[in-house]
Amino acid sequence: ASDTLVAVTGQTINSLDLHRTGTNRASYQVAINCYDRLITFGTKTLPDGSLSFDYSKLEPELAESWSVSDDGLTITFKLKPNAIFWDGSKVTAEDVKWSFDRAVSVGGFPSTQMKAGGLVRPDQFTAVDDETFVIALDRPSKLSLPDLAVPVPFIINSKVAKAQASAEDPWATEYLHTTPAGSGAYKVARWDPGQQLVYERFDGWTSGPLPKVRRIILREVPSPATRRALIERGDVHVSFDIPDKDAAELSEKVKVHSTPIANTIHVVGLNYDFEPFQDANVRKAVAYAIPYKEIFETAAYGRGAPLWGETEEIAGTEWPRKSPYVHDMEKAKELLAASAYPDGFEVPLSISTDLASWMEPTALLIQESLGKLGIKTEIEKIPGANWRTAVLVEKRLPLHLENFGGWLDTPDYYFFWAYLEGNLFNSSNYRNEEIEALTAETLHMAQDDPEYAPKIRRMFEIAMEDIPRIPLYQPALNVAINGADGYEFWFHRQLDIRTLTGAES
Amino acid sequence: MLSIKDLNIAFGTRRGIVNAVQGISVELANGERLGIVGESGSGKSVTAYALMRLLDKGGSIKAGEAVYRGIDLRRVAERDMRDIRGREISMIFQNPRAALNPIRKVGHQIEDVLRQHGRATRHDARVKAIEALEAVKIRDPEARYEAYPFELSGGMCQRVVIAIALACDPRLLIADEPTTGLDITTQKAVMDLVDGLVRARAMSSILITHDLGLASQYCDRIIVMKDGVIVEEGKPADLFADPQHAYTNKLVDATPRRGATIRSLLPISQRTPLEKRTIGNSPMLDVINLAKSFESKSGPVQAVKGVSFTIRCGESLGLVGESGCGKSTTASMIVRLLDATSGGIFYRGEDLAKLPSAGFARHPLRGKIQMVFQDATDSLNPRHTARQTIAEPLLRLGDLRGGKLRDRIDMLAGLTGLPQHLLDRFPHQLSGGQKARVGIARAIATDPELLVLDEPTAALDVSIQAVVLNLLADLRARLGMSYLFVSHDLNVVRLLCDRVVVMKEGKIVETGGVDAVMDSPCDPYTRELVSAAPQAPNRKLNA
Amino acid sequence: MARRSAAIAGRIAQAIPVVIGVVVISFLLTRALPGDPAVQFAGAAATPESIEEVRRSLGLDKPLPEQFVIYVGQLLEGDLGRSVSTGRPVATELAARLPASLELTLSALLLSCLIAVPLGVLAATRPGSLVDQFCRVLVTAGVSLPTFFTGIVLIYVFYYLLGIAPSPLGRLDFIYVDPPHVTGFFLIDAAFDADLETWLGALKQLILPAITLALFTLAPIARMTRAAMLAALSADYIRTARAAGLAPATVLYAYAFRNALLPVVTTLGMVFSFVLGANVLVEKVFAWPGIGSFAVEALVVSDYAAVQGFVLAMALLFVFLNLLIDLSYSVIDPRFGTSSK
Amino acid sequence: MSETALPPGSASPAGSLWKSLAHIAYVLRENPLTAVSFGMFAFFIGSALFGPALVPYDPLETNAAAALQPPSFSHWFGTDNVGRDVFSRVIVATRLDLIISVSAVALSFVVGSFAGAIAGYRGGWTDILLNRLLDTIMAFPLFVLAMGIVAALGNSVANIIYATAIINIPFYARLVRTEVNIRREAGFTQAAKLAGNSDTRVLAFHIFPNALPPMMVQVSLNLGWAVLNAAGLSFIGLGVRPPTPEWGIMVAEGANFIISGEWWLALFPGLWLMLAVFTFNLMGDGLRDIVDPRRRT
Ligand SMILES: Nc1ncnc2c1ncn2[C@@H]1O[C@H](COP(=O)(O)OP(=O)(O)OP(=O)(O)O)[C@@H](O)[C@H]1O
Ligand SMILES: Nc1ncnc2c1ncn2[C@@H]1O[C@H](COP(=O)(O)OP(=O)(O)OP(=O)(O)O)[C@@H](O)[C@H]1O
Ligand SMILES: [Mg+2]
Ligand SMILES: [Mg+2]
Repeated sequence: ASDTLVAVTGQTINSLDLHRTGTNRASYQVAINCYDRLITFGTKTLPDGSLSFDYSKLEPELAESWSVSDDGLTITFKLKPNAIFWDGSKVTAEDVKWSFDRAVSVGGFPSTQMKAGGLVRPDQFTAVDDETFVIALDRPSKLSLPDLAVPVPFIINSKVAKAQASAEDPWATEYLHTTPAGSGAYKVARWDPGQQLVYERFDGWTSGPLPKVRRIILREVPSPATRRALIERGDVHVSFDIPDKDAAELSEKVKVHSTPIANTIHVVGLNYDFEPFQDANVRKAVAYAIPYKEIFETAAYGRGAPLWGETEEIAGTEWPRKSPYVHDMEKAKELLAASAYPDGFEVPLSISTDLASWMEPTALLIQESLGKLGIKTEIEKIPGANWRTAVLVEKRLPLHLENFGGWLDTPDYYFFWAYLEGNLFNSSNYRNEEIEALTAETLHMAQDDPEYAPKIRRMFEIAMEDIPRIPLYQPALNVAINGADGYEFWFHRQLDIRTLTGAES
Repeated sequence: MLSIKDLNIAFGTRRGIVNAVQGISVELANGERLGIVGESGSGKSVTAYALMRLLDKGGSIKAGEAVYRGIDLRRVAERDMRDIRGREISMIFQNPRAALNPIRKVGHQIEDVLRQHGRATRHDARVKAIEALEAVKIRDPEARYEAYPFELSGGMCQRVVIAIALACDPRLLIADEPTTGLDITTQKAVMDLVDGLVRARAMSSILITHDLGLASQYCDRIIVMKDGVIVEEGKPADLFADPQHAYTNKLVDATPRRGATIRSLLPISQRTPLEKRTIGNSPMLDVINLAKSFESKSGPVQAVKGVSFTIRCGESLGLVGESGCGKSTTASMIVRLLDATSGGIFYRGEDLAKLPSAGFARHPLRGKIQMVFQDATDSLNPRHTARQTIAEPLLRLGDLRGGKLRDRIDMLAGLTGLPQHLLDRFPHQLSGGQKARVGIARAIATDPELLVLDEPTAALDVSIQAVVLNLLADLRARLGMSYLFVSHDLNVVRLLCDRVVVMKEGKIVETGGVDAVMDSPCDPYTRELVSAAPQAPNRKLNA
Repeated sequence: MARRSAAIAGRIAQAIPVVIGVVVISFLLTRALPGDPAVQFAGAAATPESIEEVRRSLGLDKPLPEQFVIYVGQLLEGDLGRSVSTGRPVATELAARLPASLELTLSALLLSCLIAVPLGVLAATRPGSLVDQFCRVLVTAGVSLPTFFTGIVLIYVFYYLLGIAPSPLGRLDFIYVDPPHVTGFFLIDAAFDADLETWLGALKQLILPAITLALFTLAPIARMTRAAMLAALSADYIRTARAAGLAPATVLYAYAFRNALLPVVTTLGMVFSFVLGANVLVEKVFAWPGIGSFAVEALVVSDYAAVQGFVLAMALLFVFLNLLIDLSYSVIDPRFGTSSK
Repeated sequence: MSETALPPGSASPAGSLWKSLAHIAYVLRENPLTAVSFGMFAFFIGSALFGPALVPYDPLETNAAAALQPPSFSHWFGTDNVGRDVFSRVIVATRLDLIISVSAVALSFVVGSFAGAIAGYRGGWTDILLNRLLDTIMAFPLFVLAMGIVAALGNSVANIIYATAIINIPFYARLVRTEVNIRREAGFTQAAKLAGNSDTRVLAFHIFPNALPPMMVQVSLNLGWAVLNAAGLSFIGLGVRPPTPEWGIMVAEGANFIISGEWWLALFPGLWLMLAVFTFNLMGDGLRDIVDPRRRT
């Protein structure tokens, strides 16, 4: 029946509340499908005909309209007057304020993400009247509005939530963890943790065109082999986030969407704490020793976008972009010979067990190639739980694979997280005064500012010259569809079920 | 009734065909009580199993015939054979406790048989089973019906086995060593019961035993088997009076009985005069008020309740009593394998009871007090050859090495009559008598002064027992050892010992010279023991 | 009877130190796990401050002994704590998942017994024969393969290629509604509900994973049955029974088999603990929402409370199982609780 | 062990060696399956010793151009996802897998026997303590315990061996405990004490060797389990480190390729794994017969 779709995923949804401490990435889709934000990004059609979000366009969701003051410090939202929560009550600015207060107060990831848009304290938010909501910024930033379109600042039915809050739990995390209270397109009909999530359409949804599918069952199937069998046999309609290999092979049998993930790069990290990597020649030698094409073929099965071998001058500000490096062992040998370590050295090459599907073949190929240079590596598989601590928090892995994707699709945002000293994704302990300064200048600068592009290009140059992170390729998010349609790619890498439709037309 | 002609039974084994029974012929009349006697391995049991068609895998009747009341037992269909078993021919076995299903009520086990043969229905099975229990004179059969084998004593278990065998009124009862493993007093009671029932029901019976005395007491006719053939056949009195075959002769001689001497157990050709030995006056071992209690789940068990006796140099003391009276416990304490709860063990004036048994292995006296165990098989390490076994005390307690050690082992083997070529065999490759010799050789390896013998011949055939007893007597004389000889067989004690101590329930009830105690026992318990021992008919005067 | 109850009470008393041991070991083991749960649960893009905050809220900033005291205190109040990753009380989580695992495990064991025990008996009645050798090869082959491999091959053949098996999507296909919760065992609940369709649906889902696990357990059960039967068949009481003319079937079942059952029951206990371990892998392959996959997830993200709760639940289950075995022992064996046993 | 108790020059060494060989030959002839398993064992030992020298390809050498090729004449077992030759990897893995299983079993054998023997011999508190400890270990679902240990210590070969050994210890300890316990009061034990052996000697040289035959069956079963255990750990990502070839990890990784049709990735290592476990299991009975002197004649 086309009013029910079945989707499978390998991940487990561990909470229905994104703001809760410990909520995993896979659970963010509940915030997307069950809650609304004030605004959202637009949709564009990619060259291959599939749909993708459009970072350059902001569209209303709960907000009917918004305006930014001339100094850029005040944003005023007008809410849709007819927007209602699932319980029928009206969505008011008070709800928005409560939800935003919550996002900046609960700490952890939600607060960090809010901070990226300059949203830090509850006193920045004012509910002027039922339908007017005002945000006061400390300084103007091009990131503020887009940051309201990411999954985090979702609007909760504050009346319901407050009724469940208590002194120890002022933000009702206990309650919202299992019982969403939103205004989104889908309600949660049933949640069996570790098994399935059943979405049911909310027919009173006003924030967008009413979805076509009434019920969507999301099943959790850990084994990728089983997932593949299921989608191939047509017993499920959507298989979300399938391995690159399956994507490559299944595309003949079912519809497969492979979208390069915005602002995301798979890189080889060279840690400056490890002495040999302080030598620029060593870093470059490594960059030339990497068999990019083979990695792209074996680890990604050609899905995604290559990020090596740029020959032209840096012109635009598109990011991710190709590096100037190619697989050239002669050059690599020359560079290493010129370095302080002409005979090579030994270094562990660390990967995560959780991400083994791409990291392991990549690591194997790198290991072999570096071996020819005289750099002996031992592959160290770090358990998933330990991975973040080791690579990002302690930043203690000399040679490792890493991938960071920024939700806000601007290069400065990426650089902020990945190239600034001390910031989380700078797993290389890289520090460059100029990049520090440039990032600070560009982060909040409007993209059409004439100073913007040259500064960004300078950042690119330095990053490619210093090469603390060697770009490999831009990974793709693969989704197989069998007997459904309407899939749209989102930067947050979650399944947005609102656009799905039944059998292919 | 039963006629066996030229029966041949063979087993296919790893080492080829074993001809267990080679052409025996037996006739059994109605109501006759036949005894089959012979040493271990002579084919007695195999014959019985063949009649019941219960031979182990690999065993089969190769030739000859066995006809029971016109039925050819060799050819009758398995289904019909099942009707014959239990209803026509029944069998009882040694080790009664193991012969009963441990997790089934004894009453039900009897019912199984009754119902199998259509002697009872579901409704009256219980009544009939209780009747069967009554028939074997079990006290309180109603209650025993509900009992499990582990709740019954060995004697009672054997009565239940008999009840099962006789439940369906078979015409022929085969009893394969029914009293082995039972107490001497229980043995008599069981045999009397079987005999009474067989006579009362006018059944035929076959009693298989290696005890000629027992057979002669309960059988009309005796067959003597050796190596799978019948060597002699006759009435008990005749057989004893005038054995024809050399083997029978040997068997008759070897049966301990009143008036026999230790040498008279041996065939005439082997009788050499006993060496003289002297019994000193000084006490070698003084046991004073020795007591032992064990902790058990249901409180302390007083196994030995204060026994005192003395063994002089060169003297042999017998320790007799029924099973469980504390003989082995006493012996273990004396050889310092067990710590006494109280009391003293004075060995040449030194109180050994004060030395903990755990460290006694390194005490200089360790080699002086040695022991020969009840069960020769159990007392030999299955992974050690005879040579290793005998070498063990020499290596641990002495300092012989190399060629000297070899010589010493050879000497000990010679002393105990163990052929050289057997020294490199493992226990399972030795016969019972050979194992007993290894055990004795090990015990005397360190020139002990006191040898404790815990029923060293209990598991042996009479003829081998005769040899071992003589060996022990010779060794005693030659090496000047003192013995503490533990046994429940008064006839044996009498042959080897100078004095005897009778124990009952952990206490000594009577002490005295062997002859005095046995001929005129004072204590009623001693009297009972003496009368329970089977008495073989007197032998024709023989040189 | 009194003796039996005393013996069983004794066994329960013996279990107490085991449970204490398990509590201590599981606490230490979780703390030895390399991952830092604070980092894990602070989520992506966490700052050092937010990590510290998470650490405080999880109570992980306190010294180990204090954490242990708090943990034990909660345990004594019957509080297993809260799983950080699922956000639900561990007890709720276990209650939801344990029946799934147990249903699978027990079905597999039942299936395995139904095959292995007769095989073992058959082999024992004809030792050394072709049948015997065949059984040996068969059961050994079963135990020679990793369960996840067998599972995937079964899915490949019966679901993917042949399409006979239902989609390996957990306990019940989504076209059915879960039966009303009574025991948590779908087969039983559906039966209570007299809902044949759901019952069949649940059964269909169960078949492949149960076979996978059963294949793995054939060997120990069949081997033990064979050995025990051989021992029983050579016992003296069998000779007595045969000499009394009892029918071969009676001898085999009422006499030999019942006695052989004792060691088999003991083996079952061991096998059970084994299967619970193997469950972890099978549940992953068949998307079975059981306790094993929960434990793996918890272990991977260093979810202390969940791991501890899981281990404790398993230990209690084990203790309970042993009691059950003792009970069945006491039913089969009248000697239970006496010194002779 | 019992060798030390052997008096010098008992039987000529050549003679006893010949006898042992004859005995082994007999045991093998008696049971063809056992003979087959010994033959296969010899094959595995051969692969472990000479495999790395004989295989046609470097088991670590990748070749992206030749990835995921089905079995062919040049690649008998096909190639894997980075183009390594599966045949070479399977053969080379033999050594590591044998090392893992043999050392894990040896470790649990030694520790388990030691603890079990002492507890069985001393009885009393030692025994109670050990039993509770074993119960505690057994109360963990064993595989999960192994997972926990490897997760906590890190997934090196050594740690996989330790984890496997720890979960197997209870089996040995229990077995030895019972075997020792029933022989504690046996006649030959007492006789050994009378012959001047200290308790330690009695236990080590007289009682313990007699527990060997049933232990052999356990050993062979565990050798198989050890490999399976490593495979299971690999399946959840806790196996040995890449690129080391190991059957378990190859099956575990290959398992995900079955549905997509690259069956050879899992099948061949799986087959080898199965053959090895099979060999170990079947060998058990033969080993028991060989170490059991009662089977000698
Ligand atoms: N299953 C068997 N396989 C091979 N040989 C056997 C088997 N059973 C008995 N024998 C052989 O048959 C012969 C006779 O054995 P049987 O049991 O009849 O002796 P027995 O006279 O009853 O001795 P015992 O007094 O020790 O009971 C022995 O040599 C024995 O080795
Ligand atoms: N270790 C023990 N623990 C508890 N009770 C024991 C122990 N050893 C012996 N007993 C008990 O002590 C008593 C005497 O046993 P002992 O072995 O000395 O008898 P015995 O006279 O040698 O009998 P048998 O003729 O059967 O060998 C028996 O009731 C026995 O049950
Ligand atoms: Mg016999
Ligand atoms: Mg005794």
